[in-house]
Amino acid sequence: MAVQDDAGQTRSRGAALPAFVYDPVIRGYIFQALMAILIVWGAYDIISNTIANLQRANIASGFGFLENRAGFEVSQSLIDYSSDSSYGDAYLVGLLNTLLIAVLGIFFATIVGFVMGIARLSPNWLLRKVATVYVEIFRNVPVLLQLLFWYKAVLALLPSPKQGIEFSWLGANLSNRGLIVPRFVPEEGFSVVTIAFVIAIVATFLVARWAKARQMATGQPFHTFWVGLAIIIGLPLLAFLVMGLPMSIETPVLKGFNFQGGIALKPEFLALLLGLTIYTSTYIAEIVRAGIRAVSWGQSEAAFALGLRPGLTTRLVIIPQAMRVIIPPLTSQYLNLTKNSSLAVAIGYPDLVSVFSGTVLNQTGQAVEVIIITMATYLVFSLATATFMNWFNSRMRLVER
Amino acid sequence: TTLDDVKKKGFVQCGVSTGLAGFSNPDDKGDWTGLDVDYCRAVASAVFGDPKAVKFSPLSAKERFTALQSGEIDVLSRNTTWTMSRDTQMGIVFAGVTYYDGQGFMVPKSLGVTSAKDLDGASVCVQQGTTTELNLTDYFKASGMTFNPVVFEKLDEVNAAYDSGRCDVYTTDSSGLYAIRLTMSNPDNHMVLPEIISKEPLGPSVRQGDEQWFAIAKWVYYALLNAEEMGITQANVEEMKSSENPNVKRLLGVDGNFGESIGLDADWAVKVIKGVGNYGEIFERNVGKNTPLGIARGLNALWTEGGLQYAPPIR
Amino acid sequence: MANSAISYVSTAEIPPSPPPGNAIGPLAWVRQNLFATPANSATTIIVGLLVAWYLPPILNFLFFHAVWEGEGRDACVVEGAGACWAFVSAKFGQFIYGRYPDPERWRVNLVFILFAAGLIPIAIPKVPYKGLNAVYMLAVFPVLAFFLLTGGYFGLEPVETALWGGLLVTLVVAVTGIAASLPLGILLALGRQSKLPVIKTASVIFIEFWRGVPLITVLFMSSVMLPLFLPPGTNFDKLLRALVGVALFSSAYMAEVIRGGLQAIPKGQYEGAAAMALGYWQSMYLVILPQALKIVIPGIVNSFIALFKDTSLVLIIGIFDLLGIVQLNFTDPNWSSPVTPATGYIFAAFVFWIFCFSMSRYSMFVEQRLDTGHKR
Amino acid sequence: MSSVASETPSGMTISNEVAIELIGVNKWYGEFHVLRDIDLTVYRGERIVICGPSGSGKSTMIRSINRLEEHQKGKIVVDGIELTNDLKKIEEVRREVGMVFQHFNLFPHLTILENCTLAPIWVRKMPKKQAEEIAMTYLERVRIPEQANKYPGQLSGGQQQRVAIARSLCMNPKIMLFDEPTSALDPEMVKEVLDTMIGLAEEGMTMLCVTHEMGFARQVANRVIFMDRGQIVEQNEPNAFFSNPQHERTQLFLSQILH
Amino acid sequence: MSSVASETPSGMTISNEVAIELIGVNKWYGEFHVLRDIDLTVYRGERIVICGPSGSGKSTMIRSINRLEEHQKGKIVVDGIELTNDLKKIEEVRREVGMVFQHFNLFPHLTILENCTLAPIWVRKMPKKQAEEIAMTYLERVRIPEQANKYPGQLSGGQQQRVAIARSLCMNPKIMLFDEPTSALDPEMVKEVLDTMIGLAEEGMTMLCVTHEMGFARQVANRVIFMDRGQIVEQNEPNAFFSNPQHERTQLFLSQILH
Ligand SMILES: Nc1ncnc2c1ncn2[C@@H]1O[C@H](COP(=O)(O)OP(=O)(O)OP(=O)(O)O)[C@@H](O)[C@H]1O
Ligand SMILES: Nc1ncnc2c1ncn2[C@@H]1O[C@H](COP(=O)(O)OP(=O)(O)OP(=O)(O)O)[C@@H](O)[C@H]1O
Ligand SMILES: [Mg+2]
Ligand SMILES: [Mg+2]
Repeated sequence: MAVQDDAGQTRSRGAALPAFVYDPVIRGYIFQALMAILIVWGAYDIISNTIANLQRANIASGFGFLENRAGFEVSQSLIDYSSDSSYGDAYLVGLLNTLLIAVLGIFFATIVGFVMGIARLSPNWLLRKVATVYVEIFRNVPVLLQLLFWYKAVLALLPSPKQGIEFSWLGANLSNRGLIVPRFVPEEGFSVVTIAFVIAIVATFLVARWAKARQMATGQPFHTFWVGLAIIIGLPLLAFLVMGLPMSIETPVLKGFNFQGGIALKPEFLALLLGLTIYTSTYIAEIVRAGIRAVSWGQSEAAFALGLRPGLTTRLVIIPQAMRVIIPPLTSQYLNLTKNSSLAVAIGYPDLVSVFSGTVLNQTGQAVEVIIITMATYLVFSLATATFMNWFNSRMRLVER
Repeated sequence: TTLDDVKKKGFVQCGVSTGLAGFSNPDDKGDWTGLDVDYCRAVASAVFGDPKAVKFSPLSAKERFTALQSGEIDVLSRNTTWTMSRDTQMGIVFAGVTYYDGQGFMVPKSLGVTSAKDLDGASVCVQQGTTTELNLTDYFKASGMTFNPVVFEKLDEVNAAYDSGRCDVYTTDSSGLYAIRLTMSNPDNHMVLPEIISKEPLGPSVRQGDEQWFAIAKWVYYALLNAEEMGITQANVEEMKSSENPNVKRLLGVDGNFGESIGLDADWAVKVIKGVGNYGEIFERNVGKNTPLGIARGLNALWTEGGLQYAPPIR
Repeated sequence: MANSAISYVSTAEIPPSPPPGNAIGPLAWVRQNLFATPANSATTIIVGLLVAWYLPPILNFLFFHAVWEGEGRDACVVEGAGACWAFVSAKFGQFIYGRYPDPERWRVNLVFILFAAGLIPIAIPKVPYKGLNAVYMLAVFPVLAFFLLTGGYFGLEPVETALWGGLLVTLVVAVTGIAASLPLGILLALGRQSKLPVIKTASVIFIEFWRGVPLITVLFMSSVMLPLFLPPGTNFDKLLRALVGVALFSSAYMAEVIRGGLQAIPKGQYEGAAAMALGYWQSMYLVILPQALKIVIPGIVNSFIALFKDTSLVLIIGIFDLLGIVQLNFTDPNWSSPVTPATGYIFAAFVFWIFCFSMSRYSMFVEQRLDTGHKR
Repeated sequence: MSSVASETPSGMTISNEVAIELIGVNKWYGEFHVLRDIDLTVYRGERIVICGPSGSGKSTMIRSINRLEEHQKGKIVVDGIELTNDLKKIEEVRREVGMVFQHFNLFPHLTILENCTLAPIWVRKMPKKQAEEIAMTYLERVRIPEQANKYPGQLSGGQQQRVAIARSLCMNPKIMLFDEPTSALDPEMVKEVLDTMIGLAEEGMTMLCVTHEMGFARQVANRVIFMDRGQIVEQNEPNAFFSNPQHERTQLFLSQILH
Repeated sequence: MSSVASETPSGMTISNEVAIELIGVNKWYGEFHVLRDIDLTVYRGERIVICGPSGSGKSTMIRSINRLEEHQKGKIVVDGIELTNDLKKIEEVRREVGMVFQHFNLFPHLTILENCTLAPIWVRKMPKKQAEEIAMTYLERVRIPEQANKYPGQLSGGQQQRVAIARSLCMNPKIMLFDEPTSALDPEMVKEVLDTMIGLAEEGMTMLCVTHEMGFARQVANRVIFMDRGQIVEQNEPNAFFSNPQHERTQLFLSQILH
């Protein structure tokens, strides 16, 4: 790039300044040195102030508190946790809850987003308009508001567990305590079903490879998708039947005030999942739409001119190119979803921010350490995402001269 | 020093809650009222002779300690429980106990529960990061019961969640329970269970390291108690100046200048009592029998009347 | 040697004629857009059924069964009641001004009017004096608005920021964030493009840090930690602290948007400017930035929209923006009913939506209209 | 118009079998009348060059021959198949007609070889190996077999355009359409592409080519068509066309282009 | 190399004052050696055409004359000023040297008039009014004064390139550099730009022009330079250069370009 690097070029004409002032290299060094001094001085000021403030106020500092007993309970935890666990464990609980909501949110938002994005390009006017309305409504309303809406205006209106809405065919119950669903308890022999499932996946993979090889060899195409689907569903089902239904269902029962047994999807969790999924899906829809449109019409025309049908053109020419455009912004939406999951604090879902920057911060009073750890955690997420994106971009970049 | 700073800016900056009836709550006009608020007004009266020379910062549970540590507020008077760790590790000191409280439970009457012992398996609404949250855990653990916490950062949110039926039980300091019950859509449907599961001495706190300001905070509180003990009220404080009782004389600065030693005028206590009345008056005005909260003095009665409120003498 | 067999010269020009009837008109439109192929027809029918199924209950809730008038909750606690609009109209003042004292609200209105008076002409491309207008918006208006809103001078009653609320706070946070993030963002973007390693690294770290953390932790930091960073005794307003957090946060996003614009400027423009003996700052100011900013107007407006939506997060640190104040009023026993939260949220959503949607439409309009550069 | 087999200067033969026939073809973009009553018969083996000012409808006309554009009135018959909405027929026509675009439109995510084998494998259902062999013969013919495993982005414009020609040839088309194949190329690369096209013409391929390369037209075309405002204004055998244009618009156009 | 004042075919005079001098100029892009020991002296009033295959370093050479590229070895002296890192000198040189690019590089956000007045106002510190008057005279000279208030995007390529020339002239340069000024133009527009350049040449402007328009070279150049692989391979007076190229690479190149 011939972008000029002569930063700070002034034009004080005639003034007899020493020659080195006009040398961009020297000028750059001076400018940088000033900047560095400014930064260091600012950082020093902040740090020394903080230390002085902490000392003056006799506030405990350091990360030792992570070892201390937490003393409080958390309503949802993926690992063993009780009030006897340490603050460090509480951090882990929050982190895992954040990751849980992020993974599920990403999964659903991707599906909904792709459907809506493709619908927005549909030749069907009605479908296009419905998708547009969906995107325009949910994109332009703050996600926090949406979370609160689902939590306080929709889920909170559900009846109490005793009068909960039964889905008897599922054995589930929907109440203001959330969605309680039966839990499948595998019994002896269930591992065979799991193995069958793994085998099915491997088999599908092999079939796909065989089909491709056959087509390459003889030119005959093969319906890989349907055959694969049949294998993946059929094989485990078969194993399940053969093993004599090796699974019991733990149905939730109302005991005392609440349901016991089963899996409880708490309203906080449901509201967060719903809100994040809908909000992010609108962004994904736009990304997908833009990605598909970024492939020039000339590409489709060239494929048509070669005699490829629209379906094949999409599969062989459009999608491979669109995905390159879609994936980087898609990853940053995933990151956004993860960051937005911190709004859980507003509706009481025990995510990282709620458990750690909330309860732990209050119980220990060590604001500086707690906030630093929290921010660092999110920074790690975003650095990991950035690393992935760089890797992806360098791998997928169209080869050019 | 804090006192100089306060004098320079012309008001006391006081941290209160974001809204708890009877303790610190903005009324319809936006004026703050309540027991915690009146304590701050008492401090302002002591310094400036004007109970209005105070500004209030509504703080969430999370913000309260840093606000005090950083000097954003001068006094924290926000139904805060005095605990050892707070007194020693967080750079703050408690000036006294303005309200002896204990944690209790509130349930909807329809739940059919009459004792906290029946709460096994319940969902419990509780505010995040409070001693309440810890006591709750300890209590259930000690009683061999389980529970499901539903925690929110802000009091309103906890209230709303309990009111909408998200949880079976509400727990906080029992004074708070009475206050909160009033805000439920139908207060008569809820009852407070008899068990008190913890000691909750609530009191104002100031920053560590400024002995003078700490002394002011302490002695304003003691002045309120002594005044009640001696029968000095907002109404009769001027006449009492001519009282013969040497204790009264010392308190009101007629005899000796005790104010000087803490950087205040001799008649500092007169200003305090004129501004807000004595402890008993404050109590009755904000949370007492004739308020919607209707709380009895109980532990908060003077020691002379079987309670715990006891102030060192001024001499 | 003209080959008469293939030689042909037209003798008359064929005049243009209108297209045949089956290619235009409403019927042709329906055929092309709704029933072009069997699959297309099936989609139309399925989607049509879904719309017919879900739309009426939504409309009933919002309009036909809604409660428009009433003095309290009793009006809304009826069987089958839709949205409780009476609640919104009773609380409307609070939703707009928060607890800003009643007799002083004219000041807020005046600020709104002053803002609109600056914004409307700057938004309409045809109106002249854009430069003066920008000076008004960037220098005059903020000062006027500051004095009007906070008071304490010229005989105006001081109003603490703790009393501000509702749409007022939403707009104050959003507008300040936008106004501060634009210049900061430009500097950061130029810094990130710089060839000087120290400047570049500093810009990159700054940008990536703010973009890497959720806004909510930034707000926590500004409300809980900022006081600890400063020398003892310096403390400033809670709202101001939130503003600092929001401005830093959004400037990082803005920087990335602007960097995109800088990168989109063809190298030739830099060279053209250099060949004409313009210096670095001159070429940036006269040639590169005007184009880069124009290219990224949609991006800038998108970050404005994001910022506007993000203002709602300040409720988490106890500042009552529009959403915060709406929520606060749910606890009013006089109005609490099962439909109150839904009504309040829908109202707030509608206000946010109007702002965000019109901004996004505006950016599309500008994008098309200012596109003099790269199209014939 | 000609309907007999004839001999062109360079000695290529033209049969009197009809390859393409356009009868009264009209097309509108919305209200805009792009093609006005086009009548054109192309015989097998003919090499036709189409020229005319920008916007005159040249591209639109040749694109409607393989139905990249839909005409609204009139009849287009290609290799005996009439173009209607019938997808099967469109596909059949497209298999017989190759097309080369101004901007190459190679698939950037596939290698040169993959570009060439894509259609044979998926449309002609050819085994990969065979498709690759065929592709290599054509790549040799356009003289870039050594680039087979590179990506389009790594090639120069002229090379890319030659790949595009090879890619079309792999489908073994009976007719080739070219839409300004050299106008996006640097001057030094024009020649290599034109040479490739001349080679094709010499083998007797039926070609329609929109171009402003008058040297090419002189050398290989047996007919030059001049279009303006959606009409065929003039057509003639190249020498006559250039030396003695009849219509005043043709004269104006040629004077501009041959400065 | 010629070093005496001479008379060119078209009767334009060349002084023996040196305008530009390149002595042993070398430049590398990373490892790649683009300019190899270039020696060149240009006299005031000379009109030099530079040609050569793509990538031979033509652009690099003329761009280093106004320091759009930095050379790493050797010496470049323009109008008596040696080009070093000194920003002030670079600016001085750029004020004396006008440059016209292949892709015009007009500023699309400014009107034609503003494009022309930008540098005079900001660099020469001229009052706006005066700058506009000057701009209008030059716009008249390139025969598009009526477009002054349009934006570049609204003009044809040929018109844009003429504006680019006018814009350079507004700075009243002593030397003009052209980097393939016509190669991005539609064929119909090349002539108008070349005519403008011929006009300039007739007025005695010192010009360096990279171009493949051999007609132009014949008509106005007094010297044609052929570059290949970063070196000046051959230079000569145009007639001799075209009719009797000496070096085999020149011969090859000319045979390609004049197909
Ligand atoms: N999709 C379209 N919608 C509307 N108008 C179009 C469309 N495609 C082309 N046109 C218009 O139709 C006319 C003929 O276009 P066409 O591309 O056939 O011209 P051309 O002779 O190939 O010109 P060129 O030499 O510039 O390629 C032009 O005026 C063009 O603007
Ligand atoms: N910024 C750069 N970095 C690396 N290599 C470059 C750069 N710019 C040009 N080159 C290489 O330097 C060589 C000479 O480039 P230059 O643009 O001077 O050639 P040219 O003779 O002007 O060619 P053309 O006729 O294509 O414009 C080419 O091989 C080119 O790839
Ligand atoms: Mg065309
Ligand atoms: Mg070049």
